[in-house]
Amino acid sequence: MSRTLTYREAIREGLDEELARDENVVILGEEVAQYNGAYKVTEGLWAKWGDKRVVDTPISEAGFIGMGIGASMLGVRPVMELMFWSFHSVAFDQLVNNAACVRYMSGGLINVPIVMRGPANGGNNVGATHCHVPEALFASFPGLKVCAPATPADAKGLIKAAIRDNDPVYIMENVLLYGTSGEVPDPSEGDHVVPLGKADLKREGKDVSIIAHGRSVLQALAAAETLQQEHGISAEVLDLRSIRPLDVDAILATVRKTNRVVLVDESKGFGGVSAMVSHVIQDEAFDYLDAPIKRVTTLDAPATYSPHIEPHQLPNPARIIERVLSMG
Amino acid sequence: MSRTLTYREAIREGLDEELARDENVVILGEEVAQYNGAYKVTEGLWAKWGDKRVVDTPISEAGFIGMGIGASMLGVRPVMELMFWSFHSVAFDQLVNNAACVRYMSGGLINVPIVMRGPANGGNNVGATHCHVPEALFASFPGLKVCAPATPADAKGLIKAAIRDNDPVYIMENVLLYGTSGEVPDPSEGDHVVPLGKADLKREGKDVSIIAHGRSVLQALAAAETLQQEHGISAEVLDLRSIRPLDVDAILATVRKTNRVVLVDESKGFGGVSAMVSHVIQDEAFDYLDAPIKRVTTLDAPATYSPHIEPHQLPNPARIIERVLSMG
Amino acid sequence: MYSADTQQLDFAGSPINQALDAKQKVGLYRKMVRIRRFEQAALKYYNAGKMGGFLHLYIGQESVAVGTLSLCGDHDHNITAYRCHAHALSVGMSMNECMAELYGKATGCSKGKGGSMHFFAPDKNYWGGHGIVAGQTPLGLGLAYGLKYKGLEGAALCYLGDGAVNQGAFHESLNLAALFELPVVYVIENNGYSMGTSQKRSSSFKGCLAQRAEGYDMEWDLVNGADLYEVRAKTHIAMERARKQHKPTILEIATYRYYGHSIADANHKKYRTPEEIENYKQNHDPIRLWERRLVDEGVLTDDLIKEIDLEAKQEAAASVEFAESSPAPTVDSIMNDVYWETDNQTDASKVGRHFFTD
Amino acid sequence: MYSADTQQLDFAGSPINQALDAKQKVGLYRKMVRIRRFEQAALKYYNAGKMGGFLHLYIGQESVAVGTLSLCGDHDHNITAYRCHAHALSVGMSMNECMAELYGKATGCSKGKGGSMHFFAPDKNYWGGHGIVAGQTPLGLGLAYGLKYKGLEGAALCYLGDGAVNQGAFHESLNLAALFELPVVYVIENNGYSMGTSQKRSSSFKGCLAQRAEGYDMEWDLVNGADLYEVRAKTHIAMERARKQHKPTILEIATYRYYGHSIADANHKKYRTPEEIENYKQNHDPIRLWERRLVDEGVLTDDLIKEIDLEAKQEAAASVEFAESSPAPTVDSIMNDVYWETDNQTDASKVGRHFFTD
Ligand SMILES: Cc1ncc(C[n+]2csc(CCOP(=O)(O)OP(=O)(O)O)c2C)c(N)n1
Ligand SMILES: Cc1ncc(C[n+]2csc(CCOP(=O)(O)OP(=O)(O)O)c2C)c(N)n1
Ligand SMILES: [Mg+2]
Ligand SMILES: [Mg+2]
Repeated sequence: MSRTLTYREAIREGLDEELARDENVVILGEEVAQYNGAYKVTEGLWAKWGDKRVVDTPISEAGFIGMGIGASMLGVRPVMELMFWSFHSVAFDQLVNNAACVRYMSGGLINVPIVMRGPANGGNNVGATHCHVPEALFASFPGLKVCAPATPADAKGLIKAAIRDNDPVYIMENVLLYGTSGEVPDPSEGDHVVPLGKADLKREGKDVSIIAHGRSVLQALAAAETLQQEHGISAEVLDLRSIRPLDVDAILATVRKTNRVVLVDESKGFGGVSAMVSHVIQDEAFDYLDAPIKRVTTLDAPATYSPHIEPHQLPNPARIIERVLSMG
Repeated sequence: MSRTLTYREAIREGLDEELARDENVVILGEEVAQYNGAYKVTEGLWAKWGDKRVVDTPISEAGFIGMGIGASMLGVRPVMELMFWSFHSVAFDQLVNNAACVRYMSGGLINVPIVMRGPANGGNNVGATHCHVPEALFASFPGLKVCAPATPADAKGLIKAAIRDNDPVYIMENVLLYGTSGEVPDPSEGDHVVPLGKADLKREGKDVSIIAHGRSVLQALAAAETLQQEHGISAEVLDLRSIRPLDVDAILATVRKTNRVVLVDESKGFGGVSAMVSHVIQDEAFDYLDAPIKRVTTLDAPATYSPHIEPHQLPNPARIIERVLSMG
Repeated sequence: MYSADTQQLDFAGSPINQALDAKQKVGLYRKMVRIRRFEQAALKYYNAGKMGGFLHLYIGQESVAVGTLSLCGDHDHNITAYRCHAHALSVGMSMNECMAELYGKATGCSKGKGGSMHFFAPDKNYWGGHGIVAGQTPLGLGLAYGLKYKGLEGAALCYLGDGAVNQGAFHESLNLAALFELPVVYVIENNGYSMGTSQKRSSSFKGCLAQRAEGYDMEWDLVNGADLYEVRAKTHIAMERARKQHKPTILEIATYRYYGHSIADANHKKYRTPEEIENYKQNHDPIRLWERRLVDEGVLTDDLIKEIDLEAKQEAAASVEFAESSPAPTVDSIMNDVYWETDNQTDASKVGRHFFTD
Repeated sequence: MYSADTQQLDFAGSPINQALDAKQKVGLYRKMVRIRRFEQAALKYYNAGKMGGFLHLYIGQESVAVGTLSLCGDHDHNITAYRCHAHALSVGMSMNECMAELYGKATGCSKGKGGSMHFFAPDKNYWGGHGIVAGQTPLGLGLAYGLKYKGLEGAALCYLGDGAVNQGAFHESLNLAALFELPVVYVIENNGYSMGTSQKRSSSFKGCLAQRAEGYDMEWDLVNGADLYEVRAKTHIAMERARKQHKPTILEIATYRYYGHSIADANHKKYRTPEEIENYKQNHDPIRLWERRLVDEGVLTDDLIKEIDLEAKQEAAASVEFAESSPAPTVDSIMNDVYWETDNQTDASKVGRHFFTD
């Protein structure tokens, strides 16, 4: 049995279940409690769980995130919201040094069981400073784990896995996904946990592999449908879900099957998850490639504001289809 | 005519010449003035140029870098030292939002002619938080330019180009290079400026292309020598020098010539400059590749301290040679 | 925070206010009315789906931008956060370019690249328009640094909110400002809330937020933002301190916003009581208070009030028409304005690949 | 800063000091001597090329770590910056594991992964050893948060330098500490310099650095670090305030380092006069002052002094031998201690690729 939930509701349900499961879980962030969250992800949790478990913080990201890291060393399990992931820029030191390195520098004496979550995406016209998509950036720091769910079920399952994980996990959500709906298993069927590091084949196909994560998965699925309908091309869509750990086996499997790859990635062109995946594929499946690995990335400029053109700056079905068709 | 200078002296000479050329150039940073610089790059400049042109700042990287950015909007040209580039973590917002985006968000009304410089490297046993090599990280932000000189001549030439550039330029130096020497053209022969975006073929070869930047170039050259001497393999060594703009033509040219590529990159394995270069090569020179593009990166853990093993964590000639030989 | 029972002084007599002639006083009134009418029009068309992203309205706070920026000369510069429309209009930007920016049109002040949070007019010494809370505070310091470096007698006004004071970058800026003796005036526009969080829930402080200046041996003052004379009088002192002595100041100006944090903030009647909002509108509205004052002084008449209001409404309506009929930016234009060198096709721009869109 | 002519009170009579018996007093003396001898040995072998990276010596400041940490019970936690050897020895870490860490050996407290700046002993409530200036200050806050969250009566001591106070993270921490009423005591170890920069050149302040606490409505005090009794008396008050009232404090403890910022700092006799250094050594050395005090109290004798010193020297020498003869870490070990899950071979660790070395 499963119900239809929005992505927002699914995350909330995951948070709620983990608050119930473990009294050390505490939600921290700007406007997460009394205001119910800037994007209403945490709606109702403060009313239900009270001041101790759901905590509003001042606008001091470095301060409160560092505080969460310190508390986690004593066994508290903070789940912290960045109102936008873009605000990582003011807390970067805490995120990449204290969270990622303290275990290592102590020779394994410490671990930092924190979860950072919030939206990381372009497409809602909030301009250059609010549209960073830092999944590749954080995945490049050993010590951190990163995931980017595309569906409500994955969002719920991954947040629960993240909260139970004993390492720092950074979850990249998406403002444009919060309102989207999907089937989510009913709690009565047991804990719905999606392990970190496991990709999901969202559509089978045989001619080309489209590999994506986050909202780009939906763009890829839309493109695949059109490719099938209008061009008779059968595209497989692999949703990475986790960026680090990365499901390299699933990536190689689809490449070996279709021999053609398009990577869809909301990052800017220099780097991103897709540059890494591209390198891994050519390194480990070189002989299976019938054509160069192609990418669809965000047009390589800071995010524009204009609603008239921002959709064109991002990966979208039209750009994906064009890329697939251009591969011949 | 040219002289032998150390890398440190070469940078200093570049700074000195630009201080003389343009009265808007000002050097800012922690301990850069009265203390002569933590690594003595700015030695003597405060004594020569005085309080206005060479300025000690408190330990407030976000504050003083943001201040430099603001001043640059009014036409001052700050050249700012990060004692270690690793300290970017506490100034990240200023570096990736204010410096990189303000031109864009203003529709081109503003430009930010700043230079950020300092060492970015592992290998001197300073541990995980002090060893970040963020060249790929910053290059992933459109609006920024990044370079990483390997020799004294390039260091001088690039810093001069950077100071004259009207966009923000981030120069990654290396503590382990400061004491190395090399020929630098004499000022009497005219301005020695190395344009951003131009790679340099540091050694010609025909069997394999080793592409590197920063100190890894020296490791690559040492490996190439051994490969020639002991294995009869002729390796070409391309020094990227600039990461963004990137000399894609030079990269493709060497690949088309040797058909085999090893990328050497002090980044950790997830991402880095090398993942990007790998993607570009397979995308644009797919048919020229006789084998997968291989990389030599830093062992994928935070930087260890131990002097006994840190050299093994980094790319080194032995690891490069092994990688080349394993390509068959 | 400025409390209602603080003894009210009359700042009309301060020299900087005595120097105002009738026309200038009416000019200040007109500016405030124009800001309000501009934003009301923006609100209407935002709700009609004509704009994207955020819309942070300044309505209720007009006296702060208008009062402080009315003191600026050729060498005074200013910079603010995302609640930036009022500062833009105060420094003389046109409603057209501002409205077109909200519409994301190519004719916008930032060519549609900035949106509501990112208005700029460097030619009018206005440096934006910044979205990261307190991220602009080191930039404001830098403007002051630039002034001092170039030997110009000017001040940098840097605005921030009451919630922004708890960001690290602001603290670093304060120490640097005092240590380097830079001509910056930090203006805390204290509207009592950062989004849904009241000042009490975000800041620990003794008397007021500006008092934190003392820890840096810096001057500070508290200002009743509802009184344009007071805003001008106290800001003038701070700016003169900056210009003449290269000394920074924190001013905390008590004010209030009538709308939510942004228009997306449907909550704002939950975290504030209707009485609180109504009380401010009735008793502290800066436009109404200034209007009454000028009527009392015999400088404003009912006819003039109506005329100014009508003109402002018409100007706002015209700006909407301008924005509506302006072209959207082209997709190609996305790739402009990233690098100065490539925009200007310099030699440097021709070496190496600058852009990496696959 | 604490000045020489501040009137000296006698803190021997404060209850926390009166509670000390002779053995405990001698124990404190022994700790300080051990720290000094340990670091002198470290210095010798650092200069002999046995270690890499930095070596930041604490010599001259011993009373701060020893005095404050002597007050800690089971539920008190502490954390500091990179000048961390004294705190390590004060909480009971052995010289062996510390010296081996400096040598980068597998037997080091951090298995050779941390080095001089990164000593840790969570089992002794000691959370390091951190290299980014002020980066530890939010972590210290988090320790306090954890204590309060878990309902434990304890305090978190978080140390930082006089240069570190100008980092944004510290300011954010102060506001949070006061706002959330967290049991943290920030201890500014004011040795007058941040690298080559004197306090005057790095900070703007009124009376002293700790006074910045007032901006957050927080308690603060100034402590003469040369007097162990005073360190203990005033820190005890702050810790009790934390434990019992959940209120934070800033303590500024005046102290001095005899060596350079780190041993790489060959400059340190340029930015400080020889007289300044000599004066401190002669008149304010915390070990000598405590020694004199205990001799006066009849608790220490010349024989005991010699014995303690000899033992400390021998212990330090033995730790050098231990470090010398310990094995270096293997190259393979580089890949351990990155993730808890992979180290513990959990199910989670078996899904997906965690490491990406080409
Ligand atoms: C670093 C950062 N954190 C959070 C936000 C989201 N945010 C935008 S405005 C705001 C409230 C700011 O309040 P205040 O400083 O009082 O200014 P006001 O909106 O009242 O003018 C928040 C939390 C942001 N833009 N940047
Ligand atoms: C963010 C950051 N900036 C700069 C440095 C380099 N650095 C290390 S210690 C230090 C001086 C700190 O002085 P202080 O806080 O007074 O502590 P002390 O060394 O006197 O104990 C500096 C500049 C750093 N480690 N981290
Ligand atoms: Mg506010
Ligand atoms: Mg100090």
